[in-house]
Amino acid sequence: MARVIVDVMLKPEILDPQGRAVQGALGRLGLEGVTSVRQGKHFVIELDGDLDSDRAAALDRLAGELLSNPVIEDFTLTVVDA
Amino acid sequence: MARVIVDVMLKPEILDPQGRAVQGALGRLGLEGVTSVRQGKHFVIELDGDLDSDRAAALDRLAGELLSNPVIEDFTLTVVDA
Amino acid sequence: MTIDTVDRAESSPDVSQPYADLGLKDDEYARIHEILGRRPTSSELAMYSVMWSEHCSYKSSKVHLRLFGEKKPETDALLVGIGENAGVVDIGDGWAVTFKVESHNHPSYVEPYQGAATGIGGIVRDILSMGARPIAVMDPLRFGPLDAPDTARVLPGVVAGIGGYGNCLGLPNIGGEVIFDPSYAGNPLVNALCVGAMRHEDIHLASAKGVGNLVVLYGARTGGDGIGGVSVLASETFDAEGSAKRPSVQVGDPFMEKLLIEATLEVLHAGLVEGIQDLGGAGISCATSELASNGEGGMHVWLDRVLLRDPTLSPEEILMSESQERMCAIVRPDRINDFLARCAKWEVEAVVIGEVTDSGRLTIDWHGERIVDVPPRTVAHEGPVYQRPFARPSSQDALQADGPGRLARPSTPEEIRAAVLALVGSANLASKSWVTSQYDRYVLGNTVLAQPEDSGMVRVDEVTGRGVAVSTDCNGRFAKLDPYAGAQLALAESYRNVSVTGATPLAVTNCLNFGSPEDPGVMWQFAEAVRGLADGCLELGIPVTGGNVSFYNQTGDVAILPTPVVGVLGVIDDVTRRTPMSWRNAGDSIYLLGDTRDEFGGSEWAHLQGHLGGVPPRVDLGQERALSRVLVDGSQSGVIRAAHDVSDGGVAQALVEMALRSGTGADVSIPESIEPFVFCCSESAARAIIVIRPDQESALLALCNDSAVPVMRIGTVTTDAHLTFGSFGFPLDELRRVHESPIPAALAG
Amino acid sequence: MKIGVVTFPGSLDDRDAARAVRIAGGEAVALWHGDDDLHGVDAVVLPGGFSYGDYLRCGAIARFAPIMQQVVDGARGGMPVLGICNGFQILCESHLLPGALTRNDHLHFICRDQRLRIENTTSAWTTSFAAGQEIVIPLKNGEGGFVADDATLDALEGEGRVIARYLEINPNGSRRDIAGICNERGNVVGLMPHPEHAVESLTGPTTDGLGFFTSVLSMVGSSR
Ligand SMILES: Nc1ncnc2c1ncn2[C@@H]1O[C@H](COP(=O)(O)OP(=O)(O)O)[C@@H](O)[C@H]1O
Ligand SMILES: [Mg+2]
Repeated sequence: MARVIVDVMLKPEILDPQGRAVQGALGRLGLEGVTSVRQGKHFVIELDGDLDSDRAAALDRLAGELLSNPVIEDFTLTVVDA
Repeated sequence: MARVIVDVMLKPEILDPQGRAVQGALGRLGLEGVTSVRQGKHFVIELDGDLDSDRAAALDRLAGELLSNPVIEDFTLTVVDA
Repeated sequence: MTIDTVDRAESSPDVSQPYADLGLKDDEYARIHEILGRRPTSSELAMYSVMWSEHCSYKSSKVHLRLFGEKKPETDALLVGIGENAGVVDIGDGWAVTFKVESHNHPSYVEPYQGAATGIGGIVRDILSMGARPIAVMDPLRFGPLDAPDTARVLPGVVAGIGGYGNCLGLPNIGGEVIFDPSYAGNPLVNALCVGAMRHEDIHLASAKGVGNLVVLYGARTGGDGIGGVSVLASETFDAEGSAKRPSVQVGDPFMEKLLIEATLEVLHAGLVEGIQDLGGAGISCATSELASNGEGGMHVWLDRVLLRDPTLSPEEILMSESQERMCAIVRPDRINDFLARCAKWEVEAVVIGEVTDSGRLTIDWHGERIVDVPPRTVAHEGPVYQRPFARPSSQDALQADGPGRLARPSTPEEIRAAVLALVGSANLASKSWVTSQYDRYVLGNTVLAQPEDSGMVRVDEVTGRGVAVSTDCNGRFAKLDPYAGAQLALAESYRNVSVTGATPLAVTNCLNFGSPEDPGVMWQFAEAVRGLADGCLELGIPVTGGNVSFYNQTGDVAILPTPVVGVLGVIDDVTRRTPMSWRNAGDSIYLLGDTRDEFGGSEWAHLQGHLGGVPPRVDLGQERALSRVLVDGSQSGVIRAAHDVSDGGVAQALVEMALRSGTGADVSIPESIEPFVFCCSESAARAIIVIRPDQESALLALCNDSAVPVMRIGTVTTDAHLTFGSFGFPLDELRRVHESPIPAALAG
Repeated sequence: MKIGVVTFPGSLDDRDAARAVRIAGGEAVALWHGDDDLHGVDAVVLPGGFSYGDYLRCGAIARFAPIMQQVVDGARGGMPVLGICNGFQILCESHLLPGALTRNDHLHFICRDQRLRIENTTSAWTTSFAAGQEIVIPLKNGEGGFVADDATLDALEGEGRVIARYLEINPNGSRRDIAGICNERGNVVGLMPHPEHAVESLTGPTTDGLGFFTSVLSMVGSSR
């Protein structure tokens, strides 16, 4: 079994209203000195069998096409267990 | 400067329709053998100065009270740079 | 970072500037030199390039749009005409409404969710900037074929974006259109309309009056959004360069917009605002130059005071940024603290960035250095104007000659039944509830009619029941066959849709979606459509109050169907008198008003046969006016109990929609004088189906007689769940299944 | 008889809720999220909308608004509180009600006229209804799927604290078709559909929503 984590974040130059709302709330709730909060998506994907290079390549492609929108988002992909 | 990452996921027993939709789409787009997809939130929080133990404790508390809802969600908190 | 100042521009006349990359032509750049008497600074170049883009300057369309003013009908209703952010009409009792439709086509193709969402955001701010509270939105949409792969990507994203933004603002979505045609496959149309209401005394204009008054920028912080978007995204096709620059996609923040609405209405009603302008395309460049140009003529701005989301932005970028959810207000110095406090209450950031002067110049400083010194009119209002060549395409004759007469026509009852069923289940005529159920139509508690009714209707005054109705329409196929008539048919349909609900049509807005203005054939379509619309409005006696032009809607060299979307707004004294689209009482009589002719050019039936040719249905605006009179008088006198417009798909489609809306059927008999297929499916204009109590027949005939509207009894409402046309019929279950399944089925998964 | 309607930044149905209170015969009092005073109201409505944009999680940020401490204290003291849609989410986030509301199972926002069955006619907000009465009121939400663990669900059912259930279709994947619940005492009610949009036949599908407001008015009235 393989487990892959994909984190998708808005590109740094794109407005992140969600992160801003969280930043404001953290401040109001007494956490000081928060300079930035960005909120993204966290996918945990489990696959049966081993993650061979074909499937790894497919995952990488789909992380950029399906899980994220390259016009506004970046992603990072981490293989936890191959 | 300190950077903290909080990942929030629905508890395993809670249905995750978004994850299920992604799982279906991955299959249709040619990735085989995906046995599970769960979708959660990924927060990247930046703080100025060092993360002293007071602020670390406050963050931990807020991750459980604000960033996640303990009725349905679990969180993990990772300090990337203290 | 070296700053290009006015001093530097004077001392270095020969620096070469990237004006061409910014979309300026050689002669336009030369004109800037002439205006300034020197080369522009890079900030000035940024301002001119963005303000002189097609999108902001209307340089290709201006010469034609003038017709709307020249042919404006006599009316007392128009309080503010074309040229402001949106026109304002008097609806009586001291109430005024403002409405306008705009396009967000290209951004919605690149990023459907955010493109559509920010389209709603932009039009809502336009309405807000007139001093009105936004009270409803609508969304005329056009996509490629329902089964095209890109439609599955674009449509759900667009709908989610419109819903996501509009629902979060708390504005009911009361109507729109969803139309499919191959010509939109590579270039969907996402138009957004907003209606706002205000008391007469609350009308505000975008002008910077009063020397010494302060210029306040408030709302979201300025970021790198959509820089170059105006000139690159809107005036060239989207695959051209662009991506090398800052991201041209903007992300909307509807929560900020909601706060901006509440804060703005609060400062307006407290009397704290002298002039106000929204920030849309061209951002600060547009707002400052337009405010100055419309007011005292001078303004000074300290650009470094602008609150930034991204501290690395250069002054040129700040001037061009299209960050959403921002507004600009002119405030007297003695009122500024009150203004800022009310913004703070709503957690909206606000900062004074400038002041009104009598210098006749717009001057902008960056950390003490002068980077802009221009006459504001030359930026905002005296941009280039082109008389683009236009010519009727040589293919037009062949197109019109190839009429639908050559198509095999259904003639037996079985064939006609099948044809009707095919129409009922076609993408364009199928139920759009997959889309509309994602929109909140209830919020604000004033929605009297919404989809699938013929027009959206909202109550404006809770005490008197005064309200407005709005519809948007356009059949691009009619416009392709004859753009002059097509524009008039769009107007006529929208006018009729307002009339059937019992409201009196009052004013018109439009969104003119066309291909490239550099193509003489497209320019001809545009000129003809504008002429048709202007003539039509004059004949119907309702003025154009504003609108929007979207050019360059094409894939490669192939333009979209010419699509002049027309929105008509009507007023109704008492919304409890509205006419619903369908029957409720068994035994009521059903009538067809208007003449039915053999007219299938551009029809939905021909479209289903894969045919587009011939000429569109005949336009008779005198007849439309007469029909409207019958519908409105019949509603007010209580004679008419239900009324539904006959258009796409013809009489059969209209009756199916009525039966499905009510849940009970009708017995309809096809008159002997008409070929059955023509009766069922022809798309002749100036027609409506109405329902009355049987004992009201003589009253109805008198009404029709007075207005010379042809009238014919065609059927009776029944209690059972069948719709019959004499020799054939349908169980409502079957109709419902066929009508409701196509869109969900195509978009499932 | 004063019923407070709280406006948070991003509340949308606050004016509608106030209108419903007036039509039902009560006096509506506007309450501001930043106040820490309930201005002497007898009951509170937390209206629908997107408080703080609902960007983090519906109701998550509104829960911490200053007025919520007053609402929580009042509720614990028996004051009637009705949370509609976003208000329901806020009540769950505030732990005045159990469970949570999650993304609709079909992943779309949905606006429809929804048939419900009233399952509890003893809560502060449902006494005007007949047991088992079926009503139709608008529903509109993106995150309306009620979830709780089985023990909690069993307890809710066992104690008669499910106040309304979806009929015909389950529009959002709620466990056991739950549309609304109340606390043990019955004074705090959370409801996903919108009764305030069904108080005038002109603008609503029915006037069935009025019953929620007349219930509390009769209760508050009779306790005087
Ligand atoms: N097709 C049109 N018909 C009538 N008026 C139009 C049309 N297109 C644009 N206008 C008017 O021209 C003016 C400028 O339009 P625009 O630049 O889109 O305004 P804004 O920048 O406020 O959105 C507005 O008053 C608008 O109503
Ligand atoms: Mg404007």
